[in-house]
Amino acid sequence: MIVPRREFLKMLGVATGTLGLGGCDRDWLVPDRLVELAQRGPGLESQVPTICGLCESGCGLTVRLVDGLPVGLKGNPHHPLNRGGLCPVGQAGLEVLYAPNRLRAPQRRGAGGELEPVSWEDALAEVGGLLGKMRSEGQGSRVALLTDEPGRLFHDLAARFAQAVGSPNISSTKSQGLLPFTLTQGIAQVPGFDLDKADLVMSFGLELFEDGPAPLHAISAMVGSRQTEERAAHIYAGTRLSAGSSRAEVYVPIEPGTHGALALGVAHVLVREGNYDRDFVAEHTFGFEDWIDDQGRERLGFRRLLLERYYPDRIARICGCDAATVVRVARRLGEAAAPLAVVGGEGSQGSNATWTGVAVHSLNALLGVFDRPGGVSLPPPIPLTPLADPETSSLEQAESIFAPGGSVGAFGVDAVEKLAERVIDGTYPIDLLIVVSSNPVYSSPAGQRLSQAMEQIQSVVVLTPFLDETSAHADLVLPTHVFLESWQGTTTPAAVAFSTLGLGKPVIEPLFDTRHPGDVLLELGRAAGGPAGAALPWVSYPDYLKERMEGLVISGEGSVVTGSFEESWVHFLEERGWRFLEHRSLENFWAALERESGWWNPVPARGDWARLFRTPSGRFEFFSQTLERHLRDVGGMTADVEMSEEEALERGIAAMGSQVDGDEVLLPHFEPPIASGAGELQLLPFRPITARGHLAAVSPMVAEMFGYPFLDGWQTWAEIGTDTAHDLDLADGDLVAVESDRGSIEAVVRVHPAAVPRTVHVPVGLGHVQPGGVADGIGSNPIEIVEPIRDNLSGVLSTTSSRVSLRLLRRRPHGGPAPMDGGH
Amino acid sequence: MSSGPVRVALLGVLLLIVTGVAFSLLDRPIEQPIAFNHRLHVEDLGSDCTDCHLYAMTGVRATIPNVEVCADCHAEAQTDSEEEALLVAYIASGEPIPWRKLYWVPDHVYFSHRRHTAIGGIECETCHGPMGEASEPVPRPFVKVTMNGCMECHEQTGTSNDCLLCHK
Amino acid sequence: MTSVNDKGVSAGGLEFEDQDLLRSIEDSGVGFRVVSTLLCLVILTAWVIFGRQILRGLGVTGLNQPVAWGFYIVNFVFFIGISHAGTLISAILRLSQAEWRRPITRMAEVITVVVLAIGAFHPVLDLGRPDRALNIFTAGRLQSPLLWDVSSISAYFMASTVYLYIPMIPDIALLRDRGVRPRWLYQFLAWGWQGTPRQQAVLERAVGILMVLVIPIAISVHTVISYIFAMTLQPGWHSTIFGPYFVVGAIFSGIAALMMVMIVLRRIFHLERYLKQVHFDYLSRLLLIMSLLWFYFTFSEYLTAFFGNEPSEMRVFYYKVTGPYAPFFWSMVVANFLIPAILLSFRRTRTIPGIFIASTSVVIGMWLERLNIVVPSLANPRLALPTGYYIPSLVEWVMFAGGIATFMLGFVIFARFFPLISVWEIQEGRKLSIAETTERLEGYLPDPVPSAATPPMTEGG
Amino acid sequence: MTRWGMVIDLDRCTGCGSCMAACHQENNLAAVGPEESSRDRAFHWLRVLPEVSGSGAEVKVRYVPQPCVQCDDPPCVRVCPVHATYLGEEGIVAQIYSRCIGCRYCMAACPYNAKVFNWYEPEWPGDLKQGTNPDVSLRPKGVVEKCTFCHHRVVKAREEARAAGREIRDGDVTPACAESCPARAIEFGDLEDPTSRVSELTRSPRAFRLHADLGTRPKVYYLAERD
Repeated sequence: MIVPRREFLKMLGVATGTLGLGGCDRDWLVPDRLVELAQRGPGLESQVPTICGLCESGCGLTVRLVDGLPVGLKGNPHHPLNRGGLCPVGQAGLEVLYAPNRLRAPQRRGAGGELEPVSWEDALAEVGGLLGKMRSEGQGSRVALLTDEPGRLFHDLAARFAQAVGSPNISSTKSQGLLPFTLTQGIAQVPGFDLDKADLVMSFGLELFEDGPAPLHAISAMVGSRQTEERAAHIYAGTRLSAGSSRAEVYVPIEPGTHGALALGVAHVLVREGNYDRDFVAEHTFGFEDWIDDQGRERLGFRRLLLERYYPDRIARICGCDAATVVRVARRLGEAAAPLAVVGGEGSQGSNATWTGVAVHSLNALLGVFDRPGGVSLPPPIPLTPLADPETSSLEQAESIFAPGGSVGAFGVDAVEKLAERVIDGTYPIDLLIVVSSNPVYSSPAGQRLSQAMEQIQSVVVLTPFLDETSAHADLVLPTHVFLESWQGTTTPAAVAFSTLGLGKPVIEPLFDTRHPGDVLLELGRAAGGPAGAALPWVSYPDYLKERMEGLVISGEGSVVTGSFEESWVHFLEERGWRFLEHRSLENFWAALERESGWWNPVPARGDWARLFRTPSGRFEFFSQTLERHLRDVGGMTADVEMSEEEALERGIAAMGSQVDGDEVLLPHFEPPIASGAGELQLLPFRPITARGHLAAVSPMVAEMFGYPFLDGWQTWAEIGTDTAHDLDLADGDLVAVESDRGSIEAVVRVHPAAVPRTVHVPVGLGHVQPGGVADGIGSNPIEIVEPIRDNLSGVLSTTSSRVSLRLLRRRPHGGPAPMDGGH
Repeated sequence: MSSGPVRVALLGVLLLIVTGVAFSLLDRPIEQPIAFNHRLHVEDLGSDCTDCHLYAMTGVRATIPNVEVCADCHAEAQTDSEEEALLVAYIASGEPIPWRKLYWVPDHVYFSHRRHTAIGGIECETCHGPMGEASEPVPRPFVKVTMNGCMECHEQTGTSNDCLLCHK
Repeated sequence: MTSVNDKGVSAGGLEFEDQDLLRSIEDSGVGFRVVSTLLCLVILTAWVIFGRQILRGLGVTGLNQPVAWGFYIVNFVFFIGISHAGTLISAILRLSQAEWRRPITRMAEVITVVVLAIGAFHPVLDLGRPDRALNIFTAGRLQSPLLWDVSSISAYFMASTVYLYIPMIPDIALLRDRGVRPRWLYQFLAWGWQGTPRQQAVLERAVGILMVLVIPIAISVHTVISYIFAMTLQPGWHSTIFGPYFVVGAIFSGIAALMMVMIVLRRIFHLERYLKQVHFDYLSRLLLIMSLLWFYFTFSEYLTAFFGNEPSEMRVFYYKVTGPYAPFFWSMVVANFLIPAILLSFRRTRTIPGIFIASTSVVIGMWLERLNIVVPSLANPRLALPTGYYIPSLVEWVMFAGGIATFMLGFVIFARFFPLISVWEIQEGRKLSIAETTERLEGYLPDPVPSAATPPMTEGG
Repeated sequence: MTRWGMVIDLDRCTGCGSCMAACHQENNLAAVGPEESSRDRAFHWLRVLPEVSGSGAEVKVRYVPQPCVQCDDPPCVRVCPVHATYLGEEGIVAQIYSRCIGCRYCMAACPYNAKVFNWYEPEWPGDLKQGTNPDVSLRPKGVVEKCTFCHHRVVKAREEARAAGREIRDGDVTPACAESCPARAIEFGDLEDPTSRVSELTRSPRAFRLHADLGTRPKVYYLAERD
């Protein structure tokens, strides 16, 4: 008697409340139609591919729909990036879509300072009007745009928008960490690293399988899409052994910020043992041997520098590892068939990040892995339709607020810091700041400064699906779709060897009164009127995307992904010959793209050295002439007196504040990291895979498994080594205050046997203080307390340069030690 | 003071009454918003179950037809029955008809029509009884959906009775 | 022999010498009302809390993963253990015709019945879905030790209730004849007892059968309870001696509880005339023996675990001996072994207060033992999981209090309506024992030499 | 007769936690929130278990994704008083939520701590409930639950197969954890069928099972790392 019994029990439940059948009746806030469907629909299933918009990777998704309602997500096996895998945050996509506290309508900050709802029309009219006015008064430069929306396509649109309203001020998050490649290869992009065919990847600080631009790609390329008993070996050098890196063949624990030194030590061994690619070095590199410059001066060569200065014993002293390890690793690299050296994570967050990058990348040069399978090459360009230049006559170009020089960033800038500083010191007034899909107040070390700056800016508009730290300072908050509701165009994430283009289409109509950031920009442009409107001719974001895609059809390069990744590859090769026949028109290309959600082009143009090395010498420059010239110019600018090149260079170098001298400055060298603060431990914030993207904190599930490697959740932990714990008399589970000169946060001690002594690692991702996610007020944000030390070369703020101390707040309340602590 | 046994007796009687009321409340008849006539549609007009219960062969749920299905024939009135008038009104307004379910399984049971009809080849009547002959809405299901019922049938047809087959 | 009956009928209370035994019934002072209301309040709170637990879920307790069992199971085992006081002991004493048993058996049996009821209810407290408790019968699975419990406990409950009731009939008849209110109750329960020889004989035989029957059931109950743990693979539980270990522990705590109760009631109802030093003396010797026995079992249990040195076993072992549970473990040893052993070994300390202290410490100690058995094994998983912890919530404490209050209330109410000491057995004792024991003693002695007729000696008894 | 089994290759596993998340989403595991988590009541049918070996410079940490190991001789089934947990025809150790009385004896008896208990009514803030998987029921409070090898997928796969007029074959069924694994470290299939991928892998010299010494005969195999 199932039915009656349940009713009877229900009645009982009503009567005595003794019943837990709540699981069975679903009470929803979403439109009744959807509820009706879910409860009475025929239960027909369908799978729709789209793109994950939660972090910068843009993995391929397959959404499981039952009667048209999304009820499950999985990785799209066709997509060349993730090939069927999906990270924890991606899995939480539905929790982001159905999240309890999504923004449901635009909000304007009232006189009282609290947000009150406002109609889209009014909101857009207001901002549009303001834009139009500034535009007509030639005040366009008083508009600034910050965006982290992944993918080049959106960024192009945003740039066009800025241009249209006459503002040069649009931040490019892409600039992060590409300086090393500019200096050595003369290129303005991060080259592709072919993890698919590499057989040994040495990572300097980059948690390949957790952090970086596309960890899921790293996993599937190095392990997932290889046969059983096969996978790319992996050496990790860093200060912390993450879950991913624990699979490394060798783990080289080193002192914080000494990754560069280790790289040079390895280089030393390779060179001394002649274990490097002589032909490549001879043909395609510059400054390896000593050389005579055009003034006839003897210049130091990389080889001599290495042999004289970077012998293993010294490296061992610097890195706190043993020389034998350096040699062992070097030999392993030398023997490998397709080795690769990559840098990232903590390796590219130090105050010496650029030089670390250069040192590591010069390893790739020594190993001669450029332009070959399993090596470093430039991904083939994505032949998007170029945007026709609007008639720029009326659009005067002022100097950008993000331009290097001035109070902050001599050689490059941290966009957020620069913006904040110049607004606060009044050297560059901003009246309208538009923040799109980004939460800099939370994520940037200059966040607090930015929030101060925002108070001075007349109006701040934030486009976001959730209230967050940044929108807390906004005058107008415009609710945007979450990715499952919107059109997305993503392009290859950095450091991937092939090029992909993801077209994500909405799988469900927007649940609330939200809009796509692209559409909002287009409407604002129209509202601004005049040439601004003309410069943004597209009716909607998908139109814009469609137009850009046309280029792909015309070029005929690449192909829409089909079948499983392998099939897709085969298919790709097959249709090389007759590819032109494939998509006769934009229409059916678009249709195919919608169906499969991805396009890719895996064949790099080989042998195109000129494209690979755009340096003055047309080679890989150990000795960076690019930098030399740049330093000269900078030096020259420091004073308006005439001066010799040498003098200018001297001044430039001084401005850069290097700790070495002579030619070494211009060669890959080890720049000792700066650490500021009184504490005895070095603070190294890191991004666990559960903190990818800025919406992770929205999902209860992600929060609950936030610290899963420690079987832990809902709290920020401070990871320290066993010895460190012992020295500080701390035990796993103790609650401590992590105190820097800048502030203090609370964290729970987690003892990890493999963490480097005198370091403390704290994950970012929790510690939100705005009612955006479910994890608000939970945990803490280490970025709040990092000292804003700058990498003088790139101007990027280092997050790993602060010294902190741990103060015990409360002993572990109960329970035994965690398994990591050898508690079993 | 009344003596003990009497009190006990009184208590017993009270208990009986309570349970009686409870059970009487259990199967309250089910009223439908419109007095739909199955016989008329099936026997007289000779239409098939799946003509209206579209997914009886293909879906997990057979689905109860609603305005969009009914509209195929009843966009405007066919007869002068006021029940149909009601229907037409619903269709006109686009309001979904609040049909009440007669046969249903709890949330922890996975029942797929397709698995039983298309694959198992079971007639609708086996579980739903002579619905087609009902000329007005049935207040109670012809066949009570019970676990024992399911299991008996599985016994007879030699289908597995592994709990996992239906419990989810 | 109709003497009891005559006495009963003729007893206008004039030369009725066991007045003390009926005082609590015939003039229950205001004390009864006060105490029972207080106890009822406690019990009521417990029920309210239980209701709340049902509504909100077991989350209100301190339980968690991996420590899925706590106070409720501990108390379940503990109470059931106590219940071995009575029926078993009284049966053994009856069987061995220990004459000093007469004033003791009744109380012992009452303890059993009351505590058994309480203990048996504890698993229900522990259920996540008490509303489905009946599944045990509708869908029971006999292979599960839990089912073995259900059956043997209910059997034990039946047996001991009957075993309590049957020997009470003459006393109830006595009360009926003395016209004690509520009349209908005694009328109903006296079962038309007139004390005819036939009735006497039937009574004797019934008691005779029951006391033999009860012993194996009682043993089985606690053996089976130990099986709940011993039948799993868990370190610290999976042990062969758990059966006897639990039985010994049960009898141990049972005797202790019995003596506590006796001492308290002796004080309250002025039963000094009946419960004499000698009774306590004998019982405390029994307690001492059990204490030693318990130590022996504990020792061999832990030594085997330690010597085997199996990792998961050791994790649990150290958790108890040196780890977080060390305080509980060692106080258990002290309370169960040192204190009773010392207090009861010397005549100087084997006084009523001394015995009271000893028994109290044993009762507490045995509770700690249950705790030491249930929690540590769960808190230390085999896999590399973090060591669990368990801090009982207020809810669990309240339920514990409720249990104890129910126990007391049970006694108060029983004492209000029935004699705590079997009147007729006492009287029977007076009448017959002397002669009977003399006979028996002669039976023990070597038969007299047929030629020389020597008078039988009549000392002792 | 089919006997479902799983092989987890620790050499491929990168400890990314995808399996854990996928399991949560597929099987409607509601988050219990910060307080409850801090009280050790977080729910995971599958967890990534850290194992430390060695010490100092030689320390090795490996992460073992651990679902219910689906014993062929399950200690939990032996003790269940009401047939709420039992060994299914195809070797899946099932929990019938509508039968379970919540005595948690199975939890106490499981040497792998694979079972979890609904201490409170699961909570679905906002519309999260709509994201739940209709193939898996939302458990009420007070019952024990566990990994089911995604048996609902087996049921569906078989239904599909039958509809296509064939029997279910290797590769038709993939549990959520295996499906989401970017390293393809998890294989699932029929252990009876000697040609299936899993039975192939179980013959690998690297294959081992958790606490095989307990005689529980788990159907989840692991492949040890190669280095």
